[in-house]
Amino acid sequence: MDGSLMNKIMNKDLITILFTPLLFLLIIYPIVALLTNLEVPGVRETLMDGLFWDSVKNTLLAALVAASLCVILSIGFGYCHLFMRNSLLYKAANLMNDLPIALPHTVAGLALLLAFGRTNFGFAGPTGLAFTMIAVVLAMFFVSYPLAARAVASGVDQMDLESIAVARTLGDTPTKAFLRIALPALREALFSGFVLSFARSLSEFAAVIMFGGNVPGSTQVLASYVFTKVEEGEVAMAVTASGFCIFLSLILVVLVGQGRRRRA
Amino acid sequence: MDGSLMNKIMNKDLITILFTPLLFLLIIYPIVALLTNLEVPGVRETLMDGLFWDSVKNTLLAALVAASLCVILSIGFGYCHLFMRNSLLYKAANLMNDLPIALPHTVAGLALLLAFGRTNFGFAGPTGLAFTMIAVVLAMFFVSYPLAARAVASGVDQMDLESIAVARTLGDTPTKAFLRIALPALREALFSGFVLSFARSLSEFAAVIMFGGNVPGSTQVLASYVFTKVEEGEVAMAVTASGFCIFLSLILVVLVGQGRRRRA
Amino acid sequence: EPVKLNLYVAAGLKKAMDVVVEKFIKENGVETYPNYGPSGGLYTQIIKGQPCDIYFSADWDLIEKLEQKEMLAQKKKFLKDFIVLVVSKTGENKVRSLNDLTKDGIVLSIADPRAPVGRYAEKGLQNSGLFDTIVAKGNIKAKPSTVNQLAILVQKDQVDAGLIFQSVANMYGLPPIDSMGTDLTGEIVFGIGVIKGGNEALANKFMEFAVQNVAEFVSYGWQPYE
Amino acid sequence: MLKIANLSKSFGTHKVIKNVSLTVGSEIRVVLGLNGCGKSTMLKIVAGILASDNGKILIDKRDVTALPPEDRHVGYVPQQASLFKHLSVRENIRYCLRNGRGAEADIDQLVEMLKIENVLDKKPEALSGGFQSRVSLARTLASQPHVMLMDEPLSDLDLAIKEKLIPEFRKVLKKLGIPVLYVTHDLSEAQLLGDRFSCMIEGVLSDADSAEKAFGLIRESISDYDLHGPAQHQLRN
Amino acid sequence: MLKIANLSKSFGTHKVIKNVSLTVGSEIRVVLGLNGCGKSTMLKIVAGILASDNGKILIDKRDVTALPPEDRHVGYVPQQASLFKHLSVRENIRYCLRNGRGAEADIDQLVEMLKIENVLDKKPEALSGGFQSRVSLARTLASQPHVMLMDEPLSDLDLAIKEKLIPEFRKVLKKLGIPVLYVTHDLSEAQLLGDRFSCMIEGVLSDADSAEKAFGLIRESISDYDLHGPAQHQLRN
Ligand SMILES: Nc1ncnc2c1ncn2[C@@H]1O[C@H](COP(=O)(O)OP(=O)(O)OP(=O)(O)O)[C@@H](O)[C@H]1O
Ligand SMILES: Nc1ncnc2c1ncn2[C@@H]1O[C@H](COP(=O)(O)OP(=O)(O)OP(=O)(O)O)[C@@H](O)[C@H]1O
Ligand SMILES: [Mg+2]
Ligand SMILES: [Mg+2]
Repeated sequence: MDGSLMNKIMNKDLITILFTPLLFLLIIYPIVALLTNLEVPGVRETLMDGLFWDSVKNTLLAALVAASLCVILSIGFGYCHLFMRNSLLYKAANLMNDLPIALPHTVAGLALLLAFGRTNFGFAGPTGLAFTMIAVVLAMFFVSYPLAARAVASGVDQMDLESIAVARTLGDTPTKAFLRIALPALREALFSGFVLSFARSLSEFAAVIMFGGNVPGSTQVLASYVFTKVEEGEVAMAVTASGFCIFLSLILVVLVGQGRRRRA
Repeated sequence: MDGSLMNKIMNKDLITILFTPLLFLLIIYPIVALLTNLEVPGVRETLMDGLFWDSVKNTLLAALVAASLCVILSIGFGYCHLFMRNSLLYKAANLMNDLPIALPHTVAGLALLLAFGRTNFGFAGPTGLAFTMIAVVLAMFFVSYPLAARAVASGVDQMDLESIAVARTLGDTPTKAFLRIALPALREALFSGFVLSFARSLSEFAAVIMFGGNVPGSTQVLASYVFTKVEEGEVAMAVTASGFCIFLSLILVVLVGQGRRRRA
Repeated sequence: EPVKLNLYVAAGLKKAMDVVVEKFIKENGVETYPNYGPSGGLYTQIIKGQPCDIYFSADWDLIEKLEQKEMLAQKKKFLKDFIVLVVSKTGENKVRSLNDLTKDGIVLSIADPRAPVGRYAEKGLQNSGLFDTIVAKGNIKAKPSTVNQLAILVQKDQVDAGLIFQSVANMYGLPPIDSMGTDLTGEIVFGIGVIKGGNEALANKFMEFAVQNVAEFVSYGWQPYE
Repeated sequence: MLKIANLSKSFGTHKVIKNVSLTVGSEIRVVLGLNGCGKSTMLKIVAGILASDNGKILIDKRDVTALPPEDRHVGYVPQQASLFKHLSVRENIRYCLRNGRGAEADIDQLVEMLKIENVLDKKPEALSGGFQSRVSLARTLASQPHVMLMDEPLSDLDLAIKEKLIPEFRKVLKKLGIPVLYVTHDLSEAQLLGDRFSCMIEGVLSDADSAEKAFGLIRESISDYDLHGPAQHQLRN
Repeated sequence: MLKIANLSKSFGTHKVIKNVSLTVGSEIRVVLGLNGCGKSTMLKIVAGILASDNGKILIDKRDVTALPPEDRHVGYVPQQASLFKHLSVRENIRYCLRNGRGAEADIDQLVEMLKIENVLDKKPEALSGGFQSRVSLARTLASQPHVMLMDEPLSDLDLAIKEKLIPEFRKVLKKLGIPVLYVTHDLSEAQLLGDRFSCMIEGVLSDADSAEKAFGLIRESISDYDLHGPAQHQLRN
């Protein structure tokens, strides 16, 4: 309904009384209130801290890998959502999908530690998988995956099923039809899932610190850097690092948005 | 494609090699590993702890209110998504929508505290809004809202726009048409947003503790109960309380699923 | 095999510990990995089998718990801390001593009693006979889970007063206006535990090294335990 | 009376409606046109759902160009019936009453004329296509519009059902005596329904003496297309 | 040769296909039927996209009943062209080559016969409806199917364009000499395209001597509907 008269004339009622003030009050105002607490010395100190840049690097790397993993697994979920709606596997997966969201994060980290720590995964190294970048990635993945799965499922619901049927009659197995036809149609949904799970990964700290540890320069990410700075009493530096998380997430949103526009 | 031959015959390829093992390994196995750590004494002790039940009550109350608030605000966002796609307000809202996801939670709590604490909201009480159940709700809302907004936006994308056009010609203002026609069509999306933001609210602790205050029996919720139990070294009790979060979230999913089936 | 030392350190000790670790590496050429976290979280990692050679806890109780589980090779009381009263900008005029906490309309925050700092603060208030009045007047408005959150509340003027560790007050630049003696709160001890089955010899060495360099910690507000 | 004067509309750089003028009295004016020629766009502009770039719309001499849809008192019947799914047929038809339009008695009469008494308590999804079209028409007529705008309301139906519905619809519409602007791409539908005819070719509207003549003009316009593939201006975008 | 024997299919309690048997030789068999009578369901079962509850399907004497769609070598042309949106027209048509079906030379010939040379590099969304239909047909024929299944492939098109396409399509299909099962609800389309005719009424298939006769049977079946509203068994669900 772009550029419609509907828009021009009567936008102002429901919005002005409900949405605009609430959005500003509850979402934007707190973020602004936080950012006004940025102080030049704190910002400078943070930007000159080598460990900060290490944690930025770790965060970016881990969040990108975690978000990619989320997307890959959610593609699998999308396949089930498309072809196996009645199977037990699908029903179980669908029920389990959202559980990580509801699990308090400290305990999510504990769950991962118990599962992949050296008791069960001792063969993988002296600490199992714990306290490695793999652990950081898995912790981020664990808390972010449900978001990607939801995004893909709703993408599948909007898909043209006939074109998949045609591909099948042209000789595609379900896997081929899925990869060649369904996946390109899911591009938007996958992007959306990627952005959400990347952003969610940036913010995760409790699970990351429990399973990934918080070794500066090695497994420290921005969120645990923030925690450490709070412990040290350096609130201004913590706020700076948080602002950086928002900045990273905004950059991703804009980049993805531009990529999308260029293709369209 | 229910009950189709497509399903029966060739499901087994992409799934078995990709999705099933990963899902089990990365999502289900950790949760199972966690639950095997439940011990009878820990469970008993938790269930007999009055403060535990207080926190259950607080959690349910706050998460339900927060999820409802998420849904209400996301309805507003849905309205913008439907009628004002080209407005500056919408574009800003859309960009801002996901920021709370990317903000580390401790700092999210700090942001809320600075925004609604007594410095700016002193008129509302001796501590501003901080350290009250309202604060708990707002903290949960802040971290959960993006999920609801995404769900509603994708619901709007699937909607029949012509029926809204018809309602307009029958005398509806945009607000009326939205409330009477679009909203009922968004029921599924709203449910999905509600479930997600409820589950997300259950798990939030860092922001809740910082802004809500964590006074046992008054503003303590399950997630902060879990955190204190971990700090005390009472792992079994922490696991029990977390199991309870999962349980609450599953109940909600099943209830909503049933309600949906009954209506259909 | 290169020699490695896995260090689990309560995050509050980080600033001083960073200096000590750097010195230790320089002098001994040993790879040392400090993992900073909340004391309870580190404890959980240890009992769930993660490799740790030496553990610096902000809570002596957790060291004793490890001993009960027979996971300790060595333990040592390392630092002493104290509970002090700090006030915010608004609180300055209302609160000048611990006794003022019983006045009407004071917004006080103490930590969750299940965090060590909260436990000591509560005990101290009880022993000084103030606690019941404070509770009766409903002056305790927030019970954050960690001492740092509490310090932030005071620093950002969200409460009038808070009871926190002297070391934390120091790091947050909050001058104490009153303090509680050991007679009120009992001993507040930061402890060291050397974990059984790890690199015990090196861990012992690090423990001694930390004790020698206790001055680093003193400069952040702790006192050495003797 | 409906009067459209010099209407134009572009989407981006794509001119969809080109200086269209048209007057419709108390008659059924059928506009024939191919897919994508701009029929729906024209109707939506008249209904107020889309804004035009230029031009004027007058309904019974009232200039409605700047009014939102709810203030124009037009009836709009879209191609897919687009019934309100969560409401029963009865509630669909009585929808306008909520906005203080239409009259109970009229609605009863409509229900009778369109033979939908038996489905009043059903939900739209339980109706056959033919009945969905009738309900859609009834829902719009119930609001006593001053002008009817109908966007291929029968094009999703089977021929056999269409054959039965067209005379019914014509009877109902003629009885009201208001201007009806009816767009379609179906020649026989146009022949059976219309009083007067126009054809729309790539956004340009021209009058024609009969439905056949209108169709002839359209057929001529596509000979090129058939021989050489779609010309640039015929592409959908 | 395509042979369907005693096919049945229910969705839940709703019987959609009722004991259908049919043999199609090297001819165009048109099945006429109303909306929702089960036409698409029947085609999907033959294509292997849906499983039937009962019955057998033989293609050139090979029993394909239990085979997945990719092993049946049937061509399926759906109602909306459902082209692969992210691929160019050329890539759409050559899709079968990826699975080792069809031959380059044949494809060139098809492109020429269907006059789509000029649009080969376009994306489907840039095509008019008529061209989308041609590409959809070409894409399917390129795979050298043993049987063609066509589900109202022209029903979304304008009459004027349909008129031009039908003889073209007939020519191409007749040239291949394979069995074609073509379903539609449009009488004139049936008349122009078909060699032999059937009608489907509520899941029951009967032969008819001509398209008109098939249409007549269908028309009779709906008289009730028109007078008294939809009977229970005619409801969509
Ligand atoms: N919102 C929009 N944005 C951009 N282009 C549009 C939009 N709506 C319609 N168009 C384009 O305008 C042209 C006319 O569209 P319109 O829907 O009016 O055609 P129509 O005659 O109703 O066709 P049909 O018979 O398919 O309903 C088409 O080329 C279409 O692609
Ligand atoms: N997946 C499904 N689940 C339940 N019912 C279905 C399903 N698919 C089709 N039906 C029902 O089966 C009946 C036959 O549908 P089908 O699509 O075969 O009809 P059709 O003759 O192709 O109609 P049309 O002309 O509208 O394409 C309809 O009543 C339809 O509602
Ligand atoms: Mg149209
Ligand atoms: Mg069909």
